[in-house]
Amino acid sequence: MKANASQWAQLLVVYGALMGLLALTAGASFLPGGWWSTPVALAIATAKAFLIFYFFMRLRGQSGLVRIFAVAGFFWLAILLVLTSADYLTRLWAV
Amino acid sequence: MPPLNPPAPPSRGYLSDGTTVASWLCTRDHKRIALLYLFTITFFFLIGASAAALMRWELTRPNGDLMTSDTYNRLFTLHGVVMVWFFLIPSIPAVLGNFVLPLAIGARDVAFPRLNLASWYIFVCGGLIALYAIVVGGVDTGWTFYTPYSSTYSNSNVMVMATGIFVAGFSSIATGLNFIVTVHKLRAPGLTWFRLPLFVWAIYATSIILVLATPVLAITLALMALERGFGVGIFDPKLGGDPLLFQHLFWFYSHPAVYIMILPGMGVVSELVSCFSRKKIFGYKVMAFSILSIAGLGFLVWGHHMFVSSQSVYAGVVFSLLSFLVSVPSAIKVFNWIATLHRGSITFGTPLLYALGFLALFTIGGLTGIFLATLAVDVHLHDTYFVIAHFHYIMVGGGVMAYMGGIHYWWPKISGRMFPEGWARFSAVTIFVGFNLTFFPQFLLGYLGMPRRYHIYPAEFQTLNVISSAGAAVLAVGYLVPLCYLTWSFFHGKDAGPNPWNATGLEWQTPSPPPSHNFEQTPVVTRPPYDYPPL
Amino acid sequence: MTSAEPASAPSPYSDAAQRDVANHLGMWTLIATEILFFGGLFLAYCVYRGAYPAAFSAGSHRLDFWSGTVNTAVLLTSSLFMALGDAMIRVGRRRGLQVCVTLTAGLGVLFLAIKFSEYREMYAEHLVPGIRYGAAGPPQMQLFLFLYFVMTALHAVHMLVGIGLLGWLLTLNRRGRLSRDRRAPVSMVGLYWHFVDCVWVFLYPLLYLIPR
Amino acid sequence: MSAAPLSEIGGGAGWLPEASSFAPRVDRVFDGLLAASAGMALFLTVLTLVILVRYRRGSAGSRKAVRIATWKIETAWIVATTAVFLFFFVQGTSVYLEMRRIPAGIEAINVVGRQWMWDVRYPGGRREFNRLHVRLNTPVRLLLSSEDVIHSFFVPAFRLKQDLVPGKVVEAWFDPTRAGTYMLYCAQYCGTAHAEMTGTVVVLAPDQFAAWEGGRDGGAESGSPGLAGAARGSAIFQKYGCAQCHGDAAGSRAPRLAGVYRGPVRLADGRFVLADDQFLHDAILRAPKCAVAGYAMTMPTYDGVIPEGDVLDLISYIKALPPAPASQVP
Ligand code: HEA
Ligand code: HEA
Ligand code: HEC
Ligand code: CUA
Ligand SMILES: [Cu+2]
Repeated sequence: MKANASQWAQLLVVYGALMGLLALTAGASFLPGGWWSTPVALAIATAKAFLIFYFFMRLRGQSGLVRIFAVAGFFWLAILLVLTSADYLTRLWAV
Repeated sequence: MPPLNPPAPPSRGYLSDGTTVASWLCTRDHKRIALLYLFTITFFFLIGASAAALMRWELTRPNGDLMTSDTYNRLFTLHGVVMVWFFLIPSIPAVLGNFVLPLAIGARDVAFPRLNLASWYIFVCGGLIALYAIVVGGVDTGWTFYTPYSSTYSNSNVMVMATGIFVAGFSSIATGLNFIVTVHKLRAPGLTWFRLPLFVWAIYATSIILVLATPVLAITLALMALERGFGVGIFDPKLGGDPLLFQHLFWFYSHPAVYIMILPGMGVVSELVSCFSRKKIFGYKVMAFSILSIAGLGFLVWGHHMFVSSQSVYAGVVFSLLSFLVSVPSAIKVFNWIATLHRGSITFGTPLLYALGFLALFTIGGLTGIFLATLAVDVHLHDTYFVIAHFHYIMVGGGVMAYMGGIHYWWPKISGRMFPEGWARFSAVTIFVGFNLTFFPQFLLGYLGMPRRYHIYPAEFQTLNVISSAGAAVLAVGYLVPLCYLTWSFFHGKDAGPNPWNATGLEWQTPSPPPSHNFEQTPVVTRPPYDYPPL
Repeated sequence: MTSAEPASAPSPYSDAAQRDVANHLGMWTLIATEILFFGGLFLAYCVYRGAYPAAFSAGSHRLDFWSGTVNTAVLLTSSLFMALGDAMIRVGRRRGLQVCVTLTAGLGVLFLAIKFSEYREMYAEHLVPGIRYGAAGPPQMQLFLFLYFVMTALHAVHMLVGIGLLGWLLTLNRRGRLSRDRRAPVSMVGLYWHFVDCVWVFLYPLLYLIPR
Repeated sequence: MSAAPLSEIGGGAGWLPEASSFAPRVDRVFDGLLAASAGMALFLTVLTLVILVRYRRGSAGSRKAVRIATWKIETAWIVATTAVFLFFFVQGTSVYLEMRRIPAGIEAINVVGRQWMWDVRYPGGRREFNRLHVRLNTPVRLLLSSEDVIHSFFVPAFRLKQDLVPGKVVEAWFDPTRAGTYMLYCAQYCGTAHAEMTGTVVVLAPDQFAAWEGGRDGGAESGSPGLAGAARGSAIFQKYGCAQCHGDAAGSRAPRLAGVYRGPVRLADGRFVLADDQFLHDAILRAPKCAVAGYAMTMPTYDGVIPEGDVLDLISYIKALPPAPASQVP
């Protein structure tokens, strides 16, 4: 029973962190924007996603194999984004 | 491994476990689902082949006077769509993969038997939608669906066809997911990763591509269809959209998809070459890793379809380099197959004839892929018949040859009967001859500048086109003969016995046809793969 | 796929632990597929936002910031209850599971209601490309709004599927089919629900928080 | 349009001529690839046949295992293959970069692709359809754009291909090194008449080019309407690409012209007008004024493109067409 209480407490702490991050990113959007706004917003989103994957989706208790499967989708998405950017970012370069 | 000589089968195994229609349509047995797929894709092959026959008939005349342009355009679209998505992509994975994979790893079934059956129903749904699109007037965009033609200008049933492919895509995803989990979790005790037959490795790598690439095709077709439906969308140049983005998304799926079409064939050929030279495959680990690296690197080269599309010059250079690199593992595989034959004890059964045909034709197709990956040369050859010849050499000469070889190799296991060897050798040779007659002239046509998707062409291209069409007639004979004798042998062939080829591999330790649950006791593996006795 | 098979049907598995890992691998594979399914849209977003930053900023400021923010909070809370429900059934508390899953589904419905009111508002303001559009602004703003609708609608479809799955869990639980030892459906639906939540976590800053 | 005579393709040469400055360079890369591939394929074929014969079952060949370690063999051919591939990558890329390095300071010719014709606009304001005249040994810069879907400008004799993408202007260039008439194809599938979206590139020696620049296609003299005019009109109808849209094979993109003359025509704004000579004249030169109901406004304005004499011949031709069986009102 005690183990469970600590588990629920842990979930609540993670939830608090998630809501805190949400408040942070929503609040930051009222500041005057700059080049850093979007990277910061995406960093916060990544942190939130990590918390959800690691605690809510219980990756922390899973085998390495399952963790690899969890990362694979993001890795392949990165391939799609990076190689397509290789086209769009260099279109105007001189030959 | 010496065969265990199981007791004579009381009946025809899984085939006699219920003979009602419902027992087939509600089955969860991977072997029966494999047969359901076999019938379905054979039907689609005949449709795609009929379109090819009509196209080759039209191309005997330079004036394009046997059919209208719209008819011809609908024919090559139908041919490409059906052959790729409704025949070749499901061919080896969904038929031979479904049948052999659980047997080869000593499992009772795939990991999710219901999902397996559902995948066939999804496939049939997608197929029926595609057939509906064909029946109500066809589609004239080419299998590549390039925007803005497909999204704005075409007057054909693009939405319906896109829906059919979209639906069939989820069947691919379900199959891939099932095989990945099956290989990870259901291997027999002792069957470590490096004891797996290369066919299993190939199906596993293919499944990874299926799961990670197909969703991108689905969303791309959905975006194209939305643009068509609402008249506004992200590929529309009027709003600042870029048609090249569609091409990036399409080829991010469709280049990996060409490896979906060849990797299973490479797996089959590895089994055939090893079995008929009675020798362990040469460089087994290198073969396994080359399969994985083709699957991985295959995701990095899609831009080689866009060299003249006005994508960035630098992106072109990067994609060209990566295309050369992805070819290295393919070359290694060719060398290893030949090295496996070296100092073997070779018998020329029909499956080996198909495997040798694969070796020759895949090599030619692959080498011409190298021509196309070379930037300066592709500028000239892009969208000519050279490309058509390149991919038919690989997909028909490689993929379909391997599929036919695999069907013949496992036919005794599937049906419990032998096919007539004489007829089978005749048709294997006929296919090889007819194939080269059909597609070799197309390399010349392409170099001379005959563009793809042209049914009206300058008169001096006629001779080569007529030769090509004559070859297609020979090819038709080569494909129709096996259809006849395999059907005949299913009912009347000689009893095969559990292991007619004396092959290693767990699937040959079951009776032919195997019982519904495959194995009485779960086998325990203690030996490396292809463990043939020393010569 | 995940429900308990009748005892007579042949199972490919040798024991429950093996089946459990297989279920997890299958679900994570599905999630990888889903990431790339949404991935095509994220790619389009990146390309066009890079090309037309001003139009995207203008489009973003036509969205209702508070709806997006409240919806994020709603989904994060629903995920909390889903995780709590999973923790409940792990100690066999079926009533607790029922309460948590009901709350999760309720918050999901609330999310969709807020989303729908946003759509209706935008329809009234002629901000729906292809259906009702008449906004002043650069033509590329339509690219942003089109992507907004496709991304959020695809997400909403996933929410609908998720709510359906939650309803299925409630039914299973009411029939006594879930327990400490038979909780695979809860884990599987939970993974799916959290994943859909994660997608929104990225959609929120990309769509609502583009700086001027 | 179909079945062009031999001279249209190769400028008289049977095989594909090398008619631009980079054609020989591309061909040398191709030849290298061909030599390596054919050599490799031949070697592997012979090797395999020898193995098949020597090691068939029951033959006398030794079956002892090879003495060299497998990993050494594998490493050797991985390295060798990679090296050969990288060699060809470098060759192909260096030639390609040269092909894409567009010389500065040349006046550009605009080439507009449209379903299914090539609309060529020279710097001086002159305009041609499906035909491009260039001067020998003078680099030519093209600005390619499309009005509808993706097309591709493909001249095999120049080893030149470049897609035309709607919404952007793409540059290409070539330096013609051999006089003659060469086929121009549309290489990117663009719909119904994609296979007929062909044309020619005419490379003229400097003196001939000057004569071409001076004249207007030899300037067809304006003749009297009548049968001779109708015969000339038929050729003009082909030359300006009218048949691409109004021909019998063109589908329903544009109205059939047979039987139009002296019939009622319903305009897009709902009015009916009588198709007299004046109407046909305006329809050809200023299509937007005569928008016919039921068709997209895709017909180009030929004002300043077709000389008046040719217009009269076209009208004679349209009048002389045999009436179509079905009603012309869409
Ligand atoms: C199963 C299908 C399949 C496979 C496996 C491949 C394999 C390859 N393909 Fe192909 N390809 C297609 C199907 C396939 N392709 C299709 C369908 C299209 C056209 C799509 C369309 O537009 O409709 C296409 C188009 C295509 C293009 C675009 C052409 C264009 O439109 O302009 C290119 C360009 O790089 C290319 C390259 C390659 C390469 C480098 C490989 C490599 O993987 C090949 C590797 C193999 C070898 C290299 C052979 C073995 C090697 C040896 C024996 C060693 C020899 C040694 C030396 C020479 C040293 N392919
Ligand atoms: C994936 C597999 C695949 C397969 C197996 C084939 C098989 C064949 N293909 Fe195809 N092909 C493609 C994939 C495939 N093709 C693709 C993707 C395209 C590009 C489409 C596009 O541009 O969008 C293409 C395009 C294509 C073209 C170019 C069209 C053009 O650009 O204008 C040609 C032309 O010759 C052709 C010919 C053939 C032939 C002769 C066969 C032969 O191998 C077929 C053998 C069979 C026969 C010759 C007829 C036998 C007949 C029967 C078995 C049944 C008869 C039954 C009845 C009449 C009831 N194909
Ligand atoms: C790109 C396609 C295209 C080309 C090329 C083209 N037309 Fe047309 N033409 C049309 C369309 C579409 C219409 C109907 C709508 C309109 O009036 O513009 C039309 C209408 C006409 C009409 C009026 C027909 C009627 O029914 O009243 C005439 C006459 C005509 N064209 C003659 C010509 C001639 C002569 C040429 C060549 C010099 C030519 N067209 C080239 C597309 C084309
Ligand atoms: Cu224009 Cu094809
Ligand atoms: Cu490719």
